Amino acid sequence: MTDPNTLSPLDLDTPDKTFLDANELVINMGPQHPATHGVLRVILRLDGEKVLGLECVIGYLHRGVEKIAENRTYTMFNPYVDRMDYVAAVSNGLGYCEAVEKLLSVEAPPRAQYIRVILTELNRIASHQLWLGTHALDIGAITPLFYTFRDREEILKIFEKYCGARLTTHAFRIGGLQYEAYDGFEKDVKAFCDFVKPKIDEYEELLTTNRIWLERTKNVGVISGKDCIALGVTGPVLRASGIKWDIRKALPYANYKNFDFEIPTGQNGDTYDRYIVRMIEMRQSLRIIEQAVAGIPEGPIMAKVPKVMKPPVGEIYHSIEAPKGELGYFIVSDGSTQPYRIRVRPPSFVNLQALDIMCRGQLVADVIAVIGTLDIVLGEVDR
Amino acid sequence: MHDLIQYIQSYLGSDKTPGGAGNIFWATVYVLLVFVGLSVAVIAMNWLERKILAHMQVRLGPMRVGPHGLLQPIADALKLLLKEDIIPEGADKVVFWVAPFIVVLAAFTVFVVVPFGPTHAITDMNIGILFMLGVSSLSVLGIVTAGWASNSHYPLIGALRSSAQMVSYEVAMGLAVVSAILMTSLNESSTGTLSMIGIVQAQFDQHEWFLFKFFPLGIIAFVIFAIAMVAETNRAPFDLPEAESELTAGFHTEYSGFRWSLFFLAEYSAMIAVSSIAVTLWLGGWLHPFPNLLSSPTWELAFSFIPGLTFLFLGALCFYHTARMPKHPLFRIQTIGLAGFGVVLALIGVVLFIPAVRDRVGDIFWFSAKVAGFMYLYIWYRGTFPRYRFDQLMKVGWKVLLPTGLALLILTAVVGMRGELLEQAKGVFGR
Amino acid sequence: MNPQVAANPPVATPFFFYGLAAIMIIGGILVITRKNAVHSAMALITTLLAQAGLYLMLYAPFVAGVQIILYAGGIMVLFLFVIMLISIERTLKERQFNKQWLIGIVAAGALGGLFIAVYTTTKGGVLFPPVGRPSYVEAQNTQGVASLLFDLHTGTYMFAFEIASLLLLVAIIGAVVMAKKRI
Amino acid sequence: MNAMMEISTLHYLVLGAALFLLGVIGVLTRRNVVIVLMSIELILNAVNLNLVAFSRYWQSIHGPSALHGQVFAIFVITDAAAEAAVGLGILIAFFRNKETVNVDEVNLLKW
Repeated sequence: MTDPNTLSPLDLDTPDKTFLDANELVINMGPQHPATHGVLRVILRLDGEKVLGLECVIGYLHRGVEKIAENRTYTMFNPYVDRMDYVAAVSNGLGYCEAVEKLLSVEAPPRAQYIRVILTELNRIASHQLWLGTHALDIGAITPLFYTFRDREEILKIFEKYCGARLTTHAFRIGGLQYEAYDGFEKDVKAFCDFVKPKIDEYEELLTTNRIWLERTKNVGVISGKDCIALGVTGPVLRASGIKWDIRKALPYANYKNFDFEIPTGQNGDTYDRYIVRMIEMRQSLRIIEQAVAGIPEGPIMAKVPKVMKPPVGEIYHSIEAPKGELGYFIVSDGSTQPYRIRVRPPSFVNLQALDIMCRGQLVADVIAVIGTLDIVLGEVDR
Repeated sequence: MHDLIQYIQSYLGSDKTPGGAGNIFWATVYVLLVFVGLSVAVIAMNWLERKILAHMQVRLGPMRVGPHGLLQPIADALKLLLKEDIIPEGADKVVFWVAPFIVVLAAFTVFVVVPFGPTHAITDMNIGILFMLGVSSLSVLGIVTAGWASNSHYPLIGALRSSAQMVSYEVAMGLAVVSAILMTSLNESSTGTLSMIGIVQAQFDQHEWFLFKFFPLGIIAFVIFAIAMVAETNRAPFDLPEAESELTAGFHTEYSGFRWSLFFLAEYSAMIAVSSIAVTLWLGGWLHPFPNLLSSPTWELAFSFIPGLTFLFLGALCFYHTARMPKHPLFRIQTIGLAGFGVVLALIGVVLFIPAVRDRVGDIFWFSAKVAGFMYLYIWYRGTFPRYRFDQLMKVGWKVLLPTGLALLILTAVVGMRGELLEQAKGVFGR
Repeated sequence: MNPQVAANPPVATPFFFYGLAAIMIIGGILVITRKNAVHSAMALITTLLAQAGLYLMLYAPFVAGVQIILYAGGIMVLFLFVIMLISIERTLKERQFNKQWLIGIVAAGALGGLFIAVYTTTKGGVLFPPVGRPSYVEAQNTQGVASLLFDLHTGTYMFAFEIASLLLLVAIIGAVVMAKKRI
Repeated sequence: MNAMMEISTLHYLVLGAALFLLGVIGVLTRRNVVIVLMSIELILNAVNLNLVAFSRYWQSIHGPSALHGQVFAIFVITDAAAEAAVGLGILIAFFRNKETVNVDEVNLLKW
């Protein structure tokens, strides 16, 4: 139990002076709580069950990733980024590799680009599946979790076959890929696409028109597009609020401009719209994967990159569309083999800011739903 | 000694419940039987829930302890009993102690009037259904005090939630029950009754389950009750008091070991209790399907075989899975165990074919089978539905179920008394 | 279903009466002496349940059922609810009895004296001599109560019953108005 | 079982009187409003006990349908429910204003 006085001043609605608020309750949700997705600690001020305001306490998983980078070479730091958003490790790797490539003025060969896109999009699906399972579990539907994990397993199998690791894949290298796609890679990916399409329908069957699901998610955790932009919120959360912003389209990286896909948007910016947006995103990712698999060119998989990387003095900011939003890497190089400074702009960390706005005036149960819908990964929030 | 035997035997031919006949010996036997049966049912329910839920969720469930995890509930119970008993700092020790017992007592006491058969009830009170509703409503007290005594925020919120929930849904539940009780009296021949046995008897006399009486009024009442009873027992999708993702475990967060297992026991026996109310009121209690239509001796005989056949089928299922067990030395004990279990089931099935037994267990079997259907529904709900939010739960209770229940009650009365009402109308407008 | 005519096995055995009476008296004493309001409430619940038992012994099963549902399951839950809404930590440390407690005891004692005086002057037992057991159809208790309340011809208390529903309505509105922070 | 051991109406009346006295003592001496309200419930229950006991006595004279006492007891229970609801509502409002539940601090109307 936290003493209310030690709380930093929350910007609360003016308290009702007519009555003494005998019911005001300060509750400490987490860091050990089944629904805070790891070690997030949320201090809630409640009036009965209504949330008056909340504050996130983070840092329980802080490992100093950015600081570690300053003592590692560019190549050595590559595996570390996998440990930030560990459910979307491939995306992290893509962002980092592309950022360093940009700094070195190298470009990965087309075949590498295609395989990168396939793996990243697969990982987007895996990340969304994990989100869906845990989000539904938070809202009380226990079954989707097992369905999504069953299907996510197939993606992890492909990862494992490709690079030997399932979660923290370290799949990409600066300048391209370490491994050539294994025999039957295309076949596996195609088979997965055919396998998972009906499965996504299955998830939707369980939830999309479920009355209780609708009641629990509609008009819950509403955030306007304006607020999203003000807070720097990105990813599906932003798109569900009606802003059509996807870095894959807006500032195309890798070879996303070669592919035909749509950016789903919502209107209300509530939890249900975010759910729908993510469901459509999974299908769009499948579309991208199918196009990419069909068009993988032959050729080298690694660009010419010096063994000892000494990028020119300068700084670079490169961002990609990770499953959770804009994942940016800001790298300052002093010309040595080690980066002078790396700053990561993790989507979860920024999106978490919106929690307060989204929860205010809602009930405790909605806080859970909103934490789920923000799709945060604490490894990324705390780095 | 002779007197005693005579006293014991004197009941056997009776057509009353042991309580009704005032036979203390048989009443004690029945109490023990119900208690043991209930405990076995809870244990079985524990295993079944985990297995069925697991299969709904594309996983296997317990597989390690015993063949197909059959011994898992026993292992769980053992673990709970051996677990350290923690009383949190600052808890009110006495209340903390008493609370689980209140819940268990409330959940078990209701079975005094549950009619497993025309004579198979501990006693038949003439306020039977009132007694059941009243005593089951006492478990709220245990939950509230448990949450309060834990001296912790989550249990307190859980307790307040659950008491509010149970009290609100009791209203809707009561209305549905009253409409069913009303149906006992809306007939030329029978008078109204609150007795559980009387209610089933009335369904027999009126040649229909109350589920279908005054179609669709009976079904609506049943649906109201079926929803309210899930809320009343704090099960998914109304399991807010113990909403895992929000309140960790609700009112019993601070409980562990034996006392926690009491809550567990109470929850499951309360589920069985409310299901038996539903079965008694709407599904014809111990009556087998079409009791009036298929009442010829041949049909009676056929129906009396079904309990035995069911157990034989279960035994055969066990043998089938024994045959499918991996042929590996490591699995030998498990295979033998499963086969043994199958033999036990088959033996029970064979015993159920003995005429003397056959005639007595038919009622109990049909009642239990109907209750088991409800238990399956409970598991199914849990696998399918997300959880309601508190205000939505209250909205459903007060703004949907309550008005529907009230309208239903009035409609039932009007439809039931239509003859008299028409008579009256004729008296006024007729001439 | 035949109404069971009670074959008059004596239900009202003195053993049960004295047991339940003892529970009630002890419960009552605990209600007024406990520091902690929750303990008081628990004691009161015990008292009420024991009283339901006494109602059963008085051949009033319907009242007993109502007692359990309404008192123990309804009103007492309300009490517990309110006790939990108001924090009780502070009241535990305070004086439990008010300043006029002596006067109160004296007044109550006087009332008790009055009871005893009435008993001795009327020779108590003469006023209510033990009577033969009523020829009693237990199964008709509920119907009997209902016929007094609702029946068109024998319903003496029909009007009072309707007034009671009005009272409850007023109580609902009153409770909401009083307890709600902002209406 | 001799006649002396028979439980008569009088036994119930004595018990009722004792409960009534306990309730009166509680109302007059306790400071905590919640407990005062509970003492009132005790008083009402004492009355109820008497009513049902009288009803039993009445039945023995006028036959089984003379259930007026029980009907009255039901009315008393209804009344108790109403009283508890309103009383506790007032208590909550009072607690919100003065942050106390002590009956001798209820002096807003005193001058």
